[in-house]
Amino acid sequence: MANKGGVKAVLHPVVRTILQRLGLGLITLFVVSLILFSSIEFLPGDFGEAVLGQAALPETVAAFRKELGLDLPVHERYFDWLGGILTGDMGNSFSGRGSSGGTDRSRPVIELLAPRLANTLFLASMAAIISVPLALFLGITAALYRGSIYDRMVNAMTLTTISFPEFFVAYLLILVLSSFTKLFPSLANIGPDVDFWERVYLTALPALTLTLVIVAHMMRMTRAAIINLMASPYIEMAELKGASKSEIILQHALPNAWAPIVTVIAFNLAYLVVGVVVVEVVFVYPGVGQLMVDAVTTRDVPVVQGCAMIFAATYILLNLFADIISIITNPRLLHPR
Amino acid sequence: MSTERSGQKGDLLLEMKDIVIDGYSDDRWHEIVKGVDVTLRRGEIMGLIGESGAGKSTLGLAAMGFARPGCRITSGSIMFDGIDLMKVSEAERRALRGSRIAYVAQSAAASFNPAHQLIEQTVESTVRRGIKPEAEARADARKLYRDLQLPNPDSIGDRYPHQVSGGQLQRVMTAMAMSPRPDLIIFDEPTTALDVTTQVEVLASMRRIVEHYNTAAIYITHDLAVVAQMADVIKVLRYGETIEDAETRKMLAQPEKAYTRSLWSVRSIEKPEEESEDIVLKVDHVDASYTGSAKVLDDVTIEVPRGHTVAIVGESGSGKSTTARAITGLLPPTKGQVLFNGKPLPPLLKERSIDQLQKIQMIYQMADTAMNPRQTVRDIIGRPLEFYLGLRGRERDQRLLELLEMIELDETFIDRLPAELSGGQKQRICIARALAASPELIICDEVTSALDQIVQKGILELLLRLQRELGLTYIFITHDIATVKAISDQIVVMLEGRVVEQGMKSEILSPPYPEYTKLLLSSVPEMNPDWLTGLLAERERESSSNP
Amino acid sequence: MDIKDLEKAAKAGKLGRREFIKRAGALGIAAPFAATLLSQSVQAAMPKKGGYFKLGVGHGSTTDTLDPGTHENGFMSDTVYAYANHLFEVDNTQKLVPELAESFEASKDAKTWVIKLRKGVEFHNGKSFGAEDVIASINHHRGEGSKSASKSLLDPLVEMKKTGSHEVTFQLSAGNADFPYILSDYHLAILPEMNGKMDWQAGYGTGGYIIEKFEPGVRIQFKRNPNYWKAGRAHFDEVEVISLIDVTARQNAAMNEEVHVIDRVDPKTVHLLSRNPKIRILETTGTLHYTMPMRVDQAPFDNYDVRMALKLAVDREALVKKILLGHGAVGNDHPISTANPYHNGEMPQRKYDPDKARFHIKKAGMENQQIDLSTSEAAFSGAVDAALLVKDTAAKAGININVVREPKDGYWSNVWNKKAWCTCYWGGRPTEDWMFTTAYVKESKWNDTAWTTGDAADRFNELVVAARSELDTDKRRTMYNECQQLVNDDGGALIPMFANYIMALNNKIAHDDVVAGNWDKDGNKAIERWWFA
Amino acid sequence: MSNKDDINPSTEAELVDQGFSKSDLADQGYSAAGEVGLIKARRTFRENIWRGLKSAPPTALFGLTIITIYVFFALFAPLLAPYGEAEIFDMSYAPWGEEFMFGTDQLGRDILSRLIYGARNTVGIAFVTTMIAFIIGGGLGITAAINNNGWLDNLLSRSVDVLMAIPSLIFALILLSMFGANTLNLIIIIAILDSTRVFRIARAVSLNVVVMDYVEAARLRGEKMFWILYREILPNIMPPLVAEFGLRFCFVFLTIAALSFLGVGIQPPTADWGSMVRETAGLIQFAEYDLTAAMTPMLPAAAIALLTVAVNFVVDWFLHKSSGLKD
Repeated sequence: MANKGGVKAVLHPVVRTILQRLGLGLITLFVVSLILFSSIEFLPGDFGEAVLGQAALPETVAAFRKELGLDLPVHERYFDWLGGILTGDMGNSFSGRGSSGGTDRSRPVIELLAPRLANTLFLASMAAIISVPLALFLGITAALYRGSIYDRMVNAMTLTTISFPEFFVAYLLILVLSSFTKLFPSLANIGPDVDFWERVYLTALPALTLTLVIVAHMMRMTRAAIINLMASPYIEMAELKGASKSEIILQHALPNAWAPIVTVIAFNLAYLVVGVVVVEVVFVYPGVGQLMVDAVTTRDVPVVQGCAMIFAATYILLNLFADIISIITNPRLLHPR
Repeated sequence: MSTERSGQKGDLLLEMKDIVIDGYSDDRWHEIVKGVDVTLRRGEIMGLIGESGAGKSTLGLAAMGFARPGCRITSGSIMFDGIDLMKVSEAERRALRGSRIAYVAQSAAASFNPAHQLIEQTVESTVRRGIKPEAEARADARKLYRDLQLPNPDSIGDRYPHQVSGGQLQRVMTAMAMSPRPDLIIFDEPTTALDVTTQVEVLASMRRIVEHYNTAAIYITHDLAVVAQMADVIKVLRYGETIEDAETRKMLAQPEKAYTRSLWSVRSIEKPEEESEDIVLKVDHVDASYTGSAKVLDDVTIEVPRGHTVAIVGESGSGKSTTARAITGLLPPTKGQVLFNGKPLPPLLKERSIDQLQKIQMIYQMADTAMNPRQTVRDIIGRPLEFYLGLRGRERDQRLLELLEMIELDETFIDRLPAELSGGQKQRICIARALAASPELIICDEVTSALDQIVQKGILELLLRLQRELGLTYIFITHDIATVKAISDQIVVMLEGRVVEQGMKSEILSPPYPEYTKLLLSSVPEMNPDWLTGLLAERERESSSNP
Repeated sequence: MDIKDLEKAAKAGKLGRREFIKRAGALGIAAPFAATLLSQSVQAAMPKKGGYFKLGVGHGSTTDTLDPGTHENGFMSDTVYAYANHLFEVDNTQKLVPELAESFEASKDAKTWVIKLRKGVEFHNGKSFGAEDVIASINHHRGEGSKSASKSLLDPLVEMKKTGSHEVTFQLSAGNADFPYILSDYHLAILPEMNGKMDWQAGYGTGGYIIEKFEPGVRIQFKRNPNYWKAGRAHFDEVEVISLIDVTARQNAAMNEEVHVIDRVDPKTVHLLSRNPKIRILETTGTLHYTMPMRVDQAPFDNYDVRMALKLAVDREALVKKILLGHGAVGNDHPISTANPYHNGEMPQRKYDPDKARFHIKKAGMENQQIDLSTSEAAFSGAVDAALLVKDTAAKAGININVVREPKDGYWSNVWNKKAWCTCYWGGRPTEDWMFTTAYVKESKWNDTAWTTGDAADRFNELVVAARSELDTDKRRTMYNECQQLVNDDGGALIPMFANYIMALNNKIAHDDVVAGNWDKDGNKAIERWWFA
Repeated sequence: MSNKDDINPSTEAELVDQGFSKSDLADQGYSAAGEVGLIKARRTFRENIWRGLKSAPPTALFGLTIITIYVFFALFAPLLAPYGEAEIFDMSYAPWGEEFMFGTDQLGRDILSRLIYGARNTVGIAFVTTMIAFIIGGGLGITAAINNNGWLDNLLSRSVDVLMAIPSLIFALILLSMFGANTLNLIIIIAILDSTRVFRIARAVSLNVVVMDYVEAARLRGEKMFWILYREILPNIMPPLVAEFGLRFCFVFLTIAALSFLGVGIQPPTADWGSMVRETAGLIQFAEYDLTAAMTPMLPAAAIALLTVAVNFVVDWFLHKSSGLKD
C-alpha cells in the first residue's frame, strides 16, 4: 500500500490515525457542547429560579438574567461561550456572584473544576490500579482453567457484583469495612491539603466500590477475547510446537487479544471518570460528577459545559489511547506491508 | 538430485498400530479413524492421501500423540522411537512436539501468530527445549531460510507474518519445523492453498531440505500428483480406513483399487471446443481500481460467445475475480464498458434493472459462505423464483423440485440447512440458485477449487450437461489448468490485471507459448514421480543459458 | 450487658422517650425542652471550651457563596451564624434578643425604629463595627438589581439613616411591630463596609468563628475568634461543617464518629439510629410545616366545598405516623406553629371525617371526579408517599385524586405556585405577621393559595395590617386568633402536619437545657451554642 | 484431550462422514445425493429443545429455572401476591411475620406483594426498554455495516460517538427533567442511550457478515436494503446480540436504580426493585441493631442480582452452543 516512489511524505498510519481521531474528537466535542447547551436551554427554569427555589421572585430572577446575560438570544450566548473556549477561557460560573450586582467577582469555571478534576482522576487511578490488573488476572486464569469450578466461581461472583446497584455495593462495603471492622472511613471528603497516603486511605472504599463495579466487565471480555482466539490455527500450531497451556495463553493468545481487551478497559476507565456521580454522593467525595449534577440542577451553563467538555475529552482520549494500543499490538497496522 | 531414496531407509522410527480415533458431534462419539496402521523409518517420506473426511489429518496429528479438541484416540499404540506416546504423560508428549516431531500446517498465513516476528516463532520451540541457545538458533534459522531459498534470508525473519507472501510463509514454516532438527515432520497439505507456480518452488525447497537433513516425513494431501513428487511410499485413506498401501511408483503405475484410480479420473474429462461468433457479453477496454489504489484491471477486453464457456485463468491477484466484479456491477469500471447482448450495462449495480440482474448470475468458490447458514434450501433456491419470476406457494415448490432434480438432488433436501449438506451438495444448491433465475450467463468463480477431486468431476459434468441442455453461457474463473481443459471453449490468461493471451483452448494449450503461459502450464504437477526433478532441471538449464 | 451499659441506655433515653416527648408536647411543653429533661446528667454541665467539632449537614451545594443574599440552605445558615452576627437574634428559648443591636425604640405607629448599636465590637480583620456597616449590609439586599432572597422582606423599608456613630434609624412605609424579628433573618448578616458597599467576599464577620477555608459544596473550616464579644458562646477551638447530602452517608458518618452532630435524620430509621450507644437523638418541633396549597383562583378549588371536602378527607394522624413516623405534630390548616408567639390553641383540631368530606364533595358535585395532585420529593422528603396516602384516604370519601409525580428539578419554578394543587413546605417564620405577610396576604407574590378575594380573605387582609402595627399583645392575640381561624376555614391551605427537626448528637456533645426550635441545630446556631462535655 | 464442548469448525470437516458404513460407498459410482454431509439427525423443534435442555450445564439449568420463576411471577403477580401493589395498611414498618412475610414499608404496604409486583414492573420495563434499544441500535448498526464507510455509516457512527461521549447518567437526568420523569419517557430515554452500545456491537458483528458471499449474492439479485438487513444479516448476528441483550437487560435495572438514586425514576406507587433498593438501602447500616430491617433492601437487590446471574448463565450457554455450530 505504500506510495512507491511518491514524492510527498507519507505519514506513518499510526500518526495518521491519531491525527484523524483527534480531529474527529474536536468535532465530537463541539457537537457535545452544542447538544448540552441546547438541552439546558430547553430545561424549564434558569439559574436565578433554580438558585432561589421557592424564594424566586420575578424581579430577582430578572436581575439574575440581566447580570448573567441570559436575556441575550441563545445563539449569541453559545457563540460567546464557544469563542471563550477557543481562546482557552472556559468562562465564569454563574454562581459565586454576589446578590447585589455590580462589581462582584465570580468564580472562573476552571478554578471550580481543577481541584475536583484532580480528585476525580485520583479516584479513577486508584480504582484502575486495583481493577485492571485484577480483571486481567482473573480473566486470564479463567480462560486458562476454562470450564473449571474456578472459572464458574469467578464468573458467578463478578456477575453478582455488577448486578447490585452501585450505591448498594457502597453501603455494603461501608457496613463491613467501616462500621464493623473500622478499617476504612466511610467519608472520603478529602480536602486539598491532605497528603498522599492519607488520600489513599480515605479513597480506599470508593475505589473498592468502583473496582467491584467494573472488574466483571473487563474480566469477562479478557476471558472471552482469549477464548475466542483459542480456536485459531496458530494456537493449535503453538500446541503442536510443544507449548504448555499457560505459554499458549500468555505468549500466543494474549498478544493478539489486546485490542478488544484494551477497548473494554478504556470504556471502563472512561466510566471511572465520567460515571461515578452515585459513588461520589455516597462517599461525599468532591469529584466532578457531583459538580456537574449540581450545575445541571442550578442551570449553571458554563460549569455544565466545562464538565461536559472534560468528560467528553476523557472519553475521546481514552478511546484514542485504546486505538493506539490496538495498533501497536497489531503488527498488521504497525508494520504495514 | 534423485528421488531414489528407498535404499537409504534406516531404522524403524514410528509405528502406529490399529489406531482408532473418535470424534464428537451431534451429541455422540463417532469413529473417524477406524484401525489404521502406519510404519515409518528414518529418512522415509510417506504420502497420506484421501478426500476430506478421510481422517488423514487426524491420523497425521495422532502421530504426534495429539488429538484436536472434540477428538480422542481411543485405542491403538503409537511407538515413536521406542516411546509409547499413548502411555507417557501429556507433559512428556508435549516435550516431543516441536523438538523431535514437528508439524507444517496447511494455511501458513493462519498458522503463524500474527503478533510475533517470524524468526521468534521459528526458534521458539528450539529455544524452549534448550536444543540450542537463542543466538545460535537464530543463526541457524537464517541458514535454513537460505537453504529454503527465501529472499533476504538474513532479514526476512524480522518481518511479521502478514508482510510475507503465502509461498514464503510456507517455507518459513518448513524452516520452523526444521529448526530443532526433528526426526519426523508432518506436512499437512502444505501447498494446497498456494498458486501452482508457487507450489512448484515450495515443493522443491521442502524436498531438498528434508532430504538434506535426512528427516522422516508424513506428507498429507489430496493431490496425488503432488504426493508423487515427495513420497517414497503412499497410503490411500478413505472414511478412516486404509484403501491401499504401496510404493509410489508402483501405486502410480498399477493402482489396485478402483477408488485409487478414481482419484485422478477428473483429469480425464475434456470438452471438445467449439467456436462461435454470437457474442452475448463483451468486456470492452475496461479499467478498474479500488478507491485510492492502483489499477487492478488495465484495458481488459473479453468476448464471451453465447452457449459457450470462456475460462479466465491466472494466479491470485491477476484480476480474474475483479473482472467478474466489473461485469456484475459490484466494481464500476473507471474506463470502458460492459456490453450485454450488444447493449451497454449500467456500470453501477444500483442502476441495473431487475431484468439485467436476472440474466447474469454468479456462483462462488466457497459454497459455505455463499449460502446464508440460517436459511433452508427452500429459502435459498426459492427466493430468486419469488423475486424474479414471482412464483409463490405450490408453483414455486414445483419449480424447486424441478431444479433439485436438475442438479441431481431429491426432495429430501428441500428443508435442509447448508450445514447439513456436503461440500458438493452445497455447490449444487448454489448452481440451482443461479439456475432459478433463468439466466443467460453464469459466472463461475473457482467453483470447484475447494472440492475433492471426485466431487469436482461431478460438478463439472453437471455444468457441462446444463450447458448442453439449457444453452447456458459460462465465464469460468479458475487457476486450475485441468479444470480449464475439462470445461472451456476459449481461454483468457490474465496477469497483473492485464489479458496476456486469449483464444481458443487448443491454441492456448499448445506451443508456442508466451512466457507466462508456459510457466503456468509447466507448473501443473503431473502424475509422474520424476516430473518435479525434470522441471527443476529444465528451469535451471534455461536460467543459466539466459543470464 | 453490664450495669454501665444499662445506665447509658437509660441516659440516652431509649425507652419510652418518644412517648414522653409526645405527651409533653400535648401538655404544651416544647419538645426540645422535654427532650432535654431526660438526659440532664450529660447536658447540665457547665460549658467547656475546646475541641475540634465536626458537623455533618444535609445541605450544601457547589454553587454556594459567602454572599448572605444568596444563602438558601442549612449549610450556609450554619456558616453565616458562625462567622457573622445580626442586629437581633432569636435565642435558644425562642425569645428575640438584641445581638449587634444594644437597644431599640419604636414610634407609636411602629413606623420609625431607632436602633442603638453595640460598641467595641470588631470584625475579624480588625475593623471596628459601626452604623455604616449596618447600612451597607442592609442596603446590600435592597435596590435595583438586587438578587437577594430578602429583597421583598425589606420592601417596606423606605429610609435608613445613620443617626450616630452607633445608631441607625429605620423608616418604614407602614407600621410593623415585628421589625426587629425581620432584622434577625439570617440573610441580613452584618458584614464590614468597604467603599460604601458591604464586603462579603473576604469572609470577615463579627462572629465567634473565623473562616479558615471554604470549599463550596464540600466543607467549611473555622477557628475560634479569640476576640469574640459575646460572653459564654463559641466554645469549640475549631469547627468543620461538612456537606453530607446523602442521608445514609450522613448517618453512617455519625455512627462511625466521623462527625459529632448531623441534622435531618431520616425519620424512617431514627429508631434504629437511636440504638447506637454513641448517639443521642435530639428532636425539636419548630415552624417547619408541610402543606398542600389549593389555588383558590383555579377550578375546582374556587369552590369552598371542594376545599373543605379535601381538608376533611386527609388523615392527619396517619400522615404524621407514616410520613413523619411520629416525629411531628398534626397541623390544623393554618401555618402558625406552637413555636410562634400567638398560636391559636383553642380552635378545634380538624379530624379525618370521610362522611363529612363526602357530604361536601357531593354538594360540590365533584364526587368521583378526578382531581390532580402534583407532587415531588423536592417539596419535602416523603411528599410522594404523602400524596399517595392522601389519595388512599380520600378515596374512602368518594374523592378521586390522581397523584402526578413532577420532576424534582425545576419543581419550584414550574409546579409550585402554578399548578392548582401541589405539595409544598414552608420553613415557617418566627412571627405571625412574617408568616402571613410572606405567603397569605393578597399582595404577596408567594401567595400559593391565591386566597385574595371574598369576604373572609378581605377580613383576613385587614386584620393582618391592623395587627402589624398593634403594640398591645392581647389585642394582637385576638386578631391573630381570628386570622388563623379564617385561613383554617376558608383558605386554600391544607396544612396537615408540622415536622420535627431530628438531629443525632454524639454523646460527647452538650448543650443548654433548652434548644431553639425555629430551625434545626438549635436555630442553626449549634456551632456557637454547643460544646464538648 | 476430549472436551466435548470444544468442537471447532476444523474438526467438523473431519467428522462429515459419520454414520455411513464402508459398503455404502466402497467402489460405487459417484452420486450427488449419496454424497455424505448430513451429520445431524433431523429432529423436530421440540426434540431439539429437549435435547438442548438435557445437555445444558447445571448453571444454565439453574438460570432457566430462575427466569421461568420470574416470568411466572411477573405474569401472575395479581394472583400470587397476598395483597395489592399499592394497598396501604395501618402498620408502618411491620416486622417480618405471618401476616406480612417480609413486613411492610413506611406507608404500610406489604413488601412481599411489592416484590412480586416488582417482578412484573421491573422485568417488564427492562424488557421493553432493551427491546427498543435493540430495535434502534441493532437496526441502525446493521444498516451502518451494510453501508460500510459510506456517508450513512459515518454519520451514524459519529453520532453514536457523540452520544457516548456525554456522560449517560447525567444526560438521562437532563432529558428526564426536560421531558418529564414518567415511565414512558424513562423507557424511551434509557433505550436511546443504551442503543448506542447496541449499535456498536451490531455494527461490528455485522461487518463480519456483510462481507459474506451470500450478502453479495443478495445484492446482486437486486434485493432491497431491508430484506438484506432482516433476512440475510440479522439471523446470523443473533448470538452476540442475544448475549448483549442479556447484559443490557440487566443493566437497565441498574440504570433505573441509579436514576432513582438521583431522584428520577418510576412513577409511584408502581413497585420496582431498583427504587425499592434505593428507598431502603439506608437500612443496611443498622445491621448491627436490627438484622431483619437490614435485610429489607437485600430482598430487591437479591432479586435483581439473581436475575442478572441467571440471565447471564443462560446467555453464556447459548453463546457456547451457537459458537459450536458452524456459522
